[in-house]
This record gives sequence, structure tokens and C-alpha cells, in this order.
Amino acid sequence: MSIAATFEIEYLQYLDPEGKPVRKDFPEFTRDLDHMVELYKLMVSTRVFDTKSIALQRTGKLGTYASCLGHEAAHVGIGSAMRREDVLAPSYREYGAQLYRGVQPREVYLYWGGDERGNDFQNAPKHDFAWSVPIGTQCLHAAGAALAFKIRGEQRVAVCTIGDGGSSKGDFYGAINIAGAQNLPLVAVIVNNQWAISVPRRIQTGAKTLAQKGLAAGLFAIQVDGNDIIAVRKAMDDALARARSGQGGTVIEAVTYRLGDHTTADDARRYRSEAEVKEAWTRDPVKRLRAWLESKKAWDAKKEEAWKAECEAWMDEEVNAYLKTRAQPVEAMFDYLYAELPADLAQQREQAIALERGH
Amino acid sequence: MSIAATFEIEYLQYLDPEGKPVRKDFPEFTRDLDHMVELYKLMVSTRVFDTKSIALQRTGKLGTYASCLGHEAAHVGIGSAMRREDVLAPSYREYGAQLYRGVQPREVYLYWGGDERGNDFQNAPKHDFAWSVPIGTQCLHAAGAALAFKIRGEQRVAVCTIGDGGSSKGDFYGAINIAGAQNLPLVAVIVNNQWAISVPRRIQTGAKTLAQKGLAAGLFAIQVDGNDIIAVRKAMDDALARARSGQGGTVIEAVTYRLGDHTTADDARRYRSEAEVKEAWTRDPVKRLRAWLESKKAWDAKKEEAWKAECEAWMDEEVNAYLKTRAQPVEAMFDYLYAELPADLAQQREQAIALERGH
Amino acid sequence: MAQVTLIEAVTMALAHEMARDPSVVVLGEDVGVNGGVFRATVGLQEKFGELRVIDTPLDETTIAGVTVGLAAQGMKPVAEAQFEGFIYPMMEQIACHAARMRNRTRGRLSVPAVWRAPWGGGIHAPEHHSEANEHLFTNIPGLRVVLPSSPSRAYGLLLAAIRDPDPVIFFEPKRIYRQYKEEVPDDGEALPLDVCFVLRDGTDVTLVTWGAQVKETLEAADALAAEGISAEVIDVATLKPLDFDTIHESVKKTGRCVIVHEAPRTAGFGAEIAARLAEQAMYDLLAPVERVTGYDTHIPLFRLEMKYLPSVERIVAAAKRTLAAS
Amino acid sequence: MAQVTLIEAVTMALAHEMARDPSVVVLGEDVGVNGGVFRATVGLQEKFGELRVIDTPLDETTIAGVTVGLAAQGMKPVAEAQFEGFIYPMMEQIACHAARMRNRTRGRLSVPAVWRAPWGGGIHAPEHHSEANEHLFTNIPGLRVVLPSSPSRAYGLLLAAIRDPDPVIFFEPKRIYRQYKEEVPDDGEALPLDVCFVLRDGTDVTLVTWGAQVKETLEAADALAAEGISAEVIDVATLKPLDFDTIHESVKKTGRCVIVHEAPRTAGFGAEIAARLAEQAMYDLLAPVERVTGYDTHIPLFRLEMKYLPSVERIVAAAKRTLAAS
Ligand SMILES: Cc1ncc(C[n+]2csc(CCOP(=O)(O)OP(=O)(O)O)c2C)c(N)n1
Ligand SMILES: Cc1ncc(C[n+]2csc(CCOP(=O)(O)OP(=O)(O)O)c2C)c(N)n1
Ligand SMILES: [Mg+2]
Ligand SMILES: [Mg+2]
Repeated sequence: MSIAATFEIEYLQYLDPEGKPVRKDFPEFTRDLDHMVELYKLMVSTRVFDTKSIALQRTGKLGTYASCLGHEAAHVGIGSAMRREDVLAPSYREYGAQLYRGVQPREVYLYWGGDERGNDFQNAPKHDFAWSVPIGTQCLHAAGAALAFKIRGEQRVAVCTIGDGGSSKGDFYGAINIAGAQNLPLVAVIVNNQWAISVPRRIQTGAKTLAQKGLAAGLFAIQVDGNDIIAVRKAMDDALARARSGQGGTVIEAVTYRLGDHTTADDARRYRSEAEVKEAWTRDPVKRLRAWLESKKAWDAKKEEAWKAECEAWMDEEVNAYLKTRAQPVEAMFDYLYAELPADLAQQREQAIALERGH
Repeated sequence: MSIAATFEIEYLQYLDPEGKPVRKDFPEFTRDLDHMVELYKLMVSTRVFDTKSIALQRTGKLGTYASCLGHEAAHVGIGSAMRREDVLAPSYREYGAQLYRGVQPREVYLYWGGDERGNDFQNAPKHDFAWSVPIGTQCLHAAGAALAFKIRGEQRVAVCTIGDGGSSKGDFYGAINIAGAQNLPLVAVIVNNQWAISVPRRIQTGAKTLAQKGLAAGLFAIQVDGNDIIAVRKAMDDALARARSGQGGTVIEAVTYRLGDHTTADDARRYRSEAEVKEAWTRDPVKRLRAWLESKKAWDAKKEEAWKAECEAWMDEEVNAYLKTRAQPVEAMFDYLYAELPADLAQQREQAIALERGH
Repeated sequence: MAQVTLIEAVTMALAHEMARDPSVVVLGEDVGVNGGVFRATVGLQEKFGELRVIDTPLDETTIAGVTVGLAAQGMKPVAEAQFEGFIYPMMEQIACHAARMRNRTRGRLSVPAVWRAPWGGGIHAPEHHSEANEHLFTNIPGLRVVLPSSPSRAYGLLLAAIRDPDPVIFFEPKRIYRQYKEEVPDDGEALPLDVCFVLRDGTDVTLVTWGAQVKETLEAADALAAEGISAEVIDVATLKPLDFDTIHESVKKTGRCVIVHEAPRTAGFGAEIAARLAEQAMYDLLAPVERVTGYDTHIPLFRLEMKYLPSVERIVAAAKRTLAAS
Repeated sequence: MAQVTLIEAVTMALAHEMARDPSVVVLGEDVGVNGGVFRATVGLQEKFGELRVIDTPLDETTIAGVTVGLAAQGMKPVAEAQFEGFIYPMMEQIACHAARMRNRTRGRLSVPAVWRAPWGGGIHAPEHHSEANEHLFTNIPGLRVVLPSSPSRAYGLLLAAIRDPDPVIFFEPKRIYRQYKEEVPDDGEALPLDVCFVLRDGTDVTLVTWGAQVKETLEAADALAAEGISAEVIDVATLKPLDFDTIHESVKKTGRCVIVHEAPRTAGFGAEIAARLAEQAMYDLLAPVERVTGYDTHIPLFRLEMKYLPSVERIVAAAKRTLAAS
């Protein structure tokens, strides 16, 4: 038998669910415990932020909200590995990555609160893409960004995130395919949280791993424990370095679990068992990193309490800022549509304003 | 290092370009030399048909035509392995498969001659799909057909063909993905003829083989020498048997070469060297099978001559039938649009007829 | 007889037709165990099994193409686009295959499929969940485009859509999914797919609309009645093929026409109705045609969306303008 | 000064703008070495290299999405859909992102991109190569839709489209790609993207059209002139945003309007023009508006396609009907 090609998909993990090392060769960055604490702190603040968001929604102060509960290692792992000049093209729940890059909680609230200004990031890189609701489409934006970097000879990388469900969409395939064909600096991270709303991973595809989808495009492909931030971060570091130096793109599958409902409009009890969710909690990424940090004496209950209090205060401030934001005037729906408003639209704008003023 | 998955892509070939066996374990069906001669004859008639088509186009009797020159082993290999009750969803140049299934040359001429009736196959299975011009879309039709078979519990298989270029389109990915997810009886054959109009295989994707795209969907995947009909047929037989018995779908990459222009509207000299084409002729699939059959004393120059003459006569008859076909009346554009013509369209139909009659 | 909401009527029609015709299957994202994100397919998988109620991978192109394949091979698929805003990847299959298969093959193959999608704004939904994009399909030959506006019409029109031998785009006005209940007998009676419904007789002005906007339009008619103005209200229901006769008859009587829809104005389907009036009803019109529509902007995120959607106030004002003009 | 065909004018504009602005890149299928299947990009890869003239994998969704990504990150991409019939997979990216990016981000990101596509019938092409589907885009807020009908307008409008800070759909009437040559100076002068062009002055009837149909419409005006009827001919050129004023001014003068387009009639863009006439020009009209269009069927394969497309005869007849009516 003649063999045309062979492939291997590596599975990368450093910490077991209890935060115990499963291998010895820890990456260099883990030696910097201050940095590891920083990562942990952002995972915690992401979770505090998320809890606050859901509370806001439940009390009618937010529209539908997509929680990130359980994805903290994956998201912070992604965001923390990137440089500011890199471009992030997220879908809709990667707050951990976005907060790291400077997106403000108040902006997230604005967006899910029905106000476009949430997408006008003030502190995050201006070039980062906004949330992308149409599944998969953001992958192609990242590919386009990566192509722009290649054309301009910039040492920047475009990163997109996509769900297990989203990795079924043609856009994902198109993005990794052009990345392979054009050798683009693209890192595509499949955040496999086992569910696409109510559709489980097993109904989504017959592929054994989602990482192997990268093989279809000739990219580097790796599967990591998405609840182990060290694994996520290491895979990201490697992928970013390769991409930055012109060695091509990578597909990373981060295996994690969506601990919450799909969004606040969803009720996951309809389609999955509480036992499954309970079991998934044993792999909680926050708990895991905390255990490891505590084993290194880099963290303790007191610090935990202090940091949580700080986060609460931060979020309260953000919520206040959000709630105080004055509504946009009616003409806002016209004013950002084109760089310059066409004449017939200017007329409609006047009408809308007149109507608003009671004619 | 922990390995999540490993894969191998087999390359299958029985005959070398000179028609010499490259391995011993020939498939059972090759013992039936009458059948092998039958396959050869259809490859030859396909080529005669193709030549005739181009001549028709050059003399203004056909519109744009997509030649199948060089694809005969792949196409006949596909068509001959299928059962009549199976469904074929071709793109636009797989005449070798279609003639085997009963599509008449006159129908091909009608279609490329600008007459929809070419798609109303008279002898071929009524359930076969028509030519599909929008690249990749037919793969999903095949997946849908396969799903219908599964729902109804039928032992039938849906086969789609797609080009190397087409395998970049999201539709192809979607089709193999749902086939894997739903365990559908689908066989997707990538006829890799190295070119998508002017775009070479290397610009199309960074994947080492196109077969490995099947891995993204968890399907069986194999690469075959697409100029070796024995290899194509064997891979098809295996894939069809697996699909028929509920064991799942397959992606077959048949590596061949487009010896002609993309279509008669194309001039391939603009973008590829004559040397490359000349070299590709050394792997001519027709010559190869002939050499093997001659080595088995199953074919000779006299038979060749006689068969070619027969083909010529056949094609002449088909051309005549085509040229004698009376044009459709103007109302034909209305009469097959809906099962029943909506009232406002009936009015337009009357107008068109009146206009045609000079009011 | 059941008292049902519009969405329950959809479920009822699906269940009815699936029980009657084994070739009917439902496919889409989350249509199975979850019963659809709006609960339109709730209970169907339990009743008819996983082979007939199929959770697909997350790819609208796949859903659309598989639907074409199923339909061409003897099934009657009802595909769901989870929201109208996600229907774009389905367009190639709908425009190039569903709408053309019968014509292409001179009747040999056909696509008796339905594409359902929750449609329109006003439910405080996130981005891309509030579009009214029926215009995408109304210029495509070979399709039917249907938009029911009441539980009974949803039931009867969906039955008709499933039974129709040709492809039907079936938009469901999600804002009024649960607005009110109506007695809808589950009697399997389909409604015709080529007529407009006159919801209210009137003599002074004709109000033409479809979908959720029927609500505001009827309220506007009430408001006008209070001022002594008699408005006829027409629910177009099937946009394609358009039953212009019913509209024209009404305008012959009233001489005035206000067209109301929530899609953006320019090249929205209201333009077609106004155009036919300009062609065929010029001598009947006593006043210029009015359109009350969404602005030519994207429907804003939900803080402003109600300012985008046509309001009773805007409809009443337009109707009064037609009366003032003549 | 060069004598150029419409397609040569396209190439000239692309080359001009690529030389002037290093952020302009061209991408699509076969746009590189092959110079495009219609030769629109011929010579560009030689001149500007593979980094700026990019042969993409065969996936329109990819092309569209990468174009959005490029544009949002500081490039000015000009993407090609090989034929208008293959533009459907681009729609999600165009409707959901290109058209919305600026609005979504309150101006932070924008998509200064152009989508070019050869458009329309009449060249004896295979299936899916002859559609006129501008309707897909005219209802989508945030886009511009442009359709030049002469070499000089192709040059000037394409320059404007590339320079425009927002997304532009640029359809090129392939039937007249090589119909005639015109002197077009390569002077980098753009034409405005928001005006209709009056191609011929007249007093009796206004003929409004766009794209390849400008040819038949001008011929119809000639034929009418021979009978003493003075027809004004307007090339809409930019469908969105629509310069209705120019059309209205003409109709104020003539009192009669015939709209000519090759897309199917129902909900074609002609409907919008007729609708605005019904709203704003009712008192100017001396006769019902007429539309001469493709039928509400698919454009047939080429044996019958010329019977589908509006002919001089049909335009003349319609114009005469408007004169007979008043
Ligand atoms: C094109 C498109 N289709 C459907 C939807 C509706 N929808 C929103 S999220 C979702 C599931 C996504 O699952 P996955 O990709 O796994 O991401 P996750 O939500 O789990 O992070 C669906 C179907 C959408 N937003 N876009
Ligand atoms: C969706 C779509 N895009 C573009 C085209 C134009 N086109 C026709 S054939 C072709 C190349 C196809 O190449 P490949 O898939 O390798 O098949 P081959 O022609 O080599 O058999 C292209 C781009 C099309 N028909 N459909
Ligand atoms: Mg998921
Ligand atoms: Mg090819």
C-alpha cells in the first residue's frame, strides 16, 4: 500500500482538573508567577463580569446576553498571548480575550443593551473587530486582516475564535483554506464547548477531533485542554510565533465546556442533563489555575477575597457608567451608515427627527 | 506528547502510465475482460463524443462547451461503479459517467446548445441531477439525496463529483460534514485535474492532498490515480459498498489532468505551458487502459478502428438528432417554472406569445 | 378546537402535515430536542423521530442545499433558518436551484420545499435578529413568498406551502408569534397561496400591509374610524405571486392607498405594489400613493428599534395625507 | 487619448487607481495571470505583482469575507464575482458586514470595498451567466449599487467606486463590454456616484433605464424620433442612492415615463422608480407609468434569451401607449 500523507493531532495539557501537572516540560512563561497571577486575576474578573451581566439581564437592564462561564481559560489564554497590534476577530462571547485587550465591560453592556456604541471600543485596539453574530463570518475577516498584513509586510497576526458549531460553517473552512493557500498569519481557535445551542458536538460532525479540520487546509493543527490556560497559552504562543515569522497558520481546538445556558434566552435544561453539567464543573478552569497557583504559594484565600472585592467594585463602576449612558438620538440610525449621508436619506433623517419632536 | 488522532491517506494505483501493473492484487472485476473492454469502449466513445462537441462549437452549432478530455478514466470509473438506482450529482463535464448512465449525447448538445430540454434525460435515471454550474452546490444535493435514502431506509448511494477548485467551496465542506455527522451514504469524488480555469492546484489550497479534506468530516478518504480506471473503479466499489451498507461516506480524490482548455471560451495557453500539457499526455488514461487490454490480448488495432468508426457513426446520429430538434416556443420559458402558472404570469405569457406572433 | 398563538399554529400545521404525509421532514438548527429557539418545532422529534426531525450541523448553506436534494428526491422538506438574518447563505441554493430546478429540467425534477424563518423586528433581539428582508426573494422567478399575520392564516398558509409542489419562502412575523390566540381548528384545511386577505372593509382609504405590521395597520384603521375615516385593510399574505386584483379592487373603491411595511423603503416590496398602482390604477387614484416603511437604514439595535418600525401614528398621518390631497 | 471599450475602461480605471493608491488590491477567481475570464484585470498582476492582484481559492464566500477583512484593515479591495450568477454566496458578508460595519461600530471600522461583477444577458452564455440581479442589493441599507453603460461612465464611476469610503456593488453590463469604443482620457477624473445621466433630451416621454438596456432604449428613442416623438433617455447609472430628482424633473416636462430593465419585472428596481413616481409625480403624469422588463421567469438558456430581454420594439410600443393614453 502506498501512502500519500500521514497526520498526527497532538493533544496538549499541562494541568489536570485538580491543577496537578501532568507533564514536566512546562513552558517558559509559567515561571513568571506574577504573570500567571495576572492571568488568573483576569479569569476571575471575567467570571465576576459574567455574573454581573446575567444579573443585569435578569433585572431587565440588558437584552439577551451570551455568557462566557467556563470559557475563561480559553478566552484569557487567547487574549493574553496576542500583541496589541494583532487583530482579534471574535464571535460573541470571548470577553476574557477582549477584556485583556482593553474592551470595557460597559461596552459589552452597551452592545447587549441594544446600543451600537458598545462596538466603538475606546481602549481596546481600534482595529479589533466588533462582535460577530453571523456564525463563522468573522473567520474570513481575520483571513482578510492576515492578508492585509502579508500585503503590507507587517509582522502582525490575525486571530479568530469560533465555536464547535461554527466550525461547521463554510466560512470557517474558507478562512483556513485561504490561509493555507496564501500562507497567511492566521490563528483560528475553535472553542469547543461541546454545544451549539442545543446541538451537541456529536451531531455537529463525524470528525474525531475538531482540530483535524485544519488538515483540510494544510495548516498546523493541535488540540488543547481548553480548561488549562497553560495549554491554551502555549499553543497560542507557538501559533502566533509561527504566523508572525511567515511560517503559516494554525487551527487550535480548545476543548472546554459551556457551563451556562447558550444565552439568557436559552434554557439548557431542555436538552442536556444536570449530571453532565455537574461533571463538567469538575473541570472548571478557574479552580484549576487557582489550585496550581496555590501549590506554588502564589495565591491564597485572602488574595482571592481581595481580588474578588476589587472586581465587584470595578464591575459596579462599569454598570453605573453603562446605566448612566444617555440614549442615542433617533438620528443615530442615519449618522453612521455612510461616510456622507446620501440626499434621499437626509430627507428621511429629517422626517425621523421631526416625528421624534412631535412634528 | 499525547496524540489525539492519527491519519493516513492511501494512494491507490494499479497501472502505470504505460499500462503496466504496479502491484499484484488486482481487484476481482478486472478478471472480467469483457467488462474491462466495455469500460474501455466507453472511454473511447466519450473521447469521440468530446471531439465532436468541440467541432460543433467551433462551427457555431454549440455555445460554450466544457470538454472532458483527459478525464475519461475518472468519469467512466465513477459511472460504471454506480447502480442505476443510485443518484449522480455531477458538475458540468462528467460525460463519461453520464453516458454510462444513459444520458444521450444529443442531450448534452441541447444543454450546451442553449436548450433546457437537454436536462430532461430520456434514458438516464430520471432521478439523476442535471448539470450543475454553480460550483460545489451539487455536493449538497447529493447529501440531501443520501439523507432521503437514509430516511426511507433505501440501500442507495448518492455520488457527487467536484473539481479541485470546487473542493475549496463551502458547499463541498458542508456536504461531507453532514455526511459524516449523519452517517449518510455519500461518495464525493474530487476530480483533481490540477486546474480551476487558470488557477493551479497549488494556489487553491495548502493541503498536501485533496483527499485529506475528507478527514475534516471524519469520512473515509483516499487518493487514487485518476488516469487509472482500475484504481478509480476499485475505490468507487469500496466506497459504494461501505455507503450502501450503512458504514458511511467517502471522499475520493482522483488525480488527473485537464488536457484541454477549461471550456471552449477559454485559452489555456495564456496561463500554462505547453510542456506541462505535453507531459500530462504521457499519462493519458485511454492509452493506458488500451495498453493493458492489449497486453491481455483483449484489444487490438483492428478492434480500435472498428469501435472508433462505430462511435463516429453514433455521434453523427446524435448530432443530427440534435440539429433537427425544433426550437422551443417562446412560452417554454413560462411553462416549467411552476407546476401551475400563477395568474399574473399567465398574462405575461400571453403577451410574449402575442409579441412572437407579431401581435 | 384549539385556541392557539401564531407560533402554535405553525407547530400545529407542521405536526398535521407530518402525520398526514410521511415524506414531510423538518430540518434546521436546534429543531430537534430543543424544539426550535422559538419552540416552533416543539414536540415534533418526540412524535416523528430523529429521522424526520433533523438537527443539522451549523451551516445554512448545508441546510439549504440538503433541502434541495431531499426535495428533488421525493421528500417534502421544511427547512428552518433560525432567523431571517441568517438566510443569506441559503440564497445560492434557493435562487440557483430551488427556484430553477423544475424549469431547468423541463419538469423532470422539482423542489417542493419550504423555507421557514422567523422574520422582522420589535422583540428586543440582538443584532441580525430583527431584519425584514423579504425583498431578497420577491424578484426571483419560480418562488412563492408567504408571510402570514394571524394564527389561522399561519396554519392554513403553512399547510398550503408544504403541499405546494414548488419552493416556498415562509416568513413568520416573530413579533406577533405570541401576540394573541385564535380558534384554529386542526382540520388540515389549507388556505390559497395566491390571494390577499381583506381584513377590514372600508371606503375612504386602502391600507395594504403584511406580517407583524398588520397589527399597527389595524390599529391605525381603528384610530381613523374614530375620526370618521373608513379604512380598508388588506393583508397581502402572499407577496409572490401577488394578487394585485384584490388591492386594485379596493383602490378603485377608495381612490387612496397607503402601503405599510417594516423593511427599508427603497426597493422594498411596497415599491412593487405602488408600481402596479402607477401602471394600472392611475385613473382610480385620487391621491398620491403613500408608503410607510422602515427607513433606508439598518434596523437599529433594540434601544431605537421602535423608532425605526412604522407606527400607528405614521400610518394614520399618511392616510390623512391621502385624504387631504384630494 | 485612448479609444476604449467598456471593459477596457474598467481595466484602465483599475490600473489607474492601483498606481495612484497602494492600498488598492484586486482579488477574485482567475484575476491574476489569466487577467479575468473577460480580461477585465488583464496585465494588472504583471504590473502590480501577486500581492496586489490575488487569485483566490474558488469560494465566493471566502472572497467576500476576505474583502471585508481587508477593507476593515486599511486596504481598498476590489473583489470580482466572476459572474453575477455567482454572487449569492457573497451576500451574507455584503449584507451583514460590508453594509453594516460602519454603522455597527459607530464609524470605528468601515468597508471601503468594491464588488465588481459582469452582469446581464445576451451573450449566448451558459446557465447562470446571464442574470440581472441588482435587486438583491438595492434594498440593503449602507450599500451603493452602480451599473455603468458606456466606457467613459465605466471609467469614471469605477474610480469613484474605489475611492468611495463605503461598499459599492459595481455591475458591468457584459453584453456591451465590447460593443463600441469611446475616447476616454485616463485622467483619473471620477464621476459622481449619486446622479442619473440624461443621455438624450426629449419632451414627449421619459425613458429610464440602466446597463446594457441603454442600447435598446437609445435605439427606441431613435425609432420614436423617426415618428416625430421626442423621447428623453435617462441612464440611472447609480441605482442606490437613487437620484430621483433627475427623473422627476424629466417627467415634469414629459408627463410620461417608461422604465426599461432586463431583470424580472416583479420587485425589480423599476418598481422603486415607478413607486416614487406614484408618490411624488402623480400630478405630473399624463399617462400611466409603463415598465418594459424581463418576464417574471428565469432568463432562458440562450436559444430563447433574446425573446426574454426587452427589445426596441417593446420599448417603442410602451412609449406609444403612454402617448395614446393621454
Ligand atoms: C449564520 C448563523 N446561523 C445561526 C445563528 C444562530 N446561533 C447563534 S449561536 C448558535 C450556536 C453557536 O454554537 P457554537 O458555534 O458552538 O458557539 P457557542 O455559542 O457554543 O460559543 C446559533 C445556531 C447565527 N448567529 N448565525
Ligand atoms: C459558484 C461559482 N463560481 C464561479 C464559477 C465559474 N467557474 C466555472 S468553472 C470554474 C473552475 C472550476 O474548477 P474545478 O472545480 O477545478 O473544476 P474543473 O473545471 O477543473 O473540472 C469556475 C471558477 C462557477 N461556475 N460557479
Ligand atoms: Mg459551542
Ligand atoms: Mg479542476
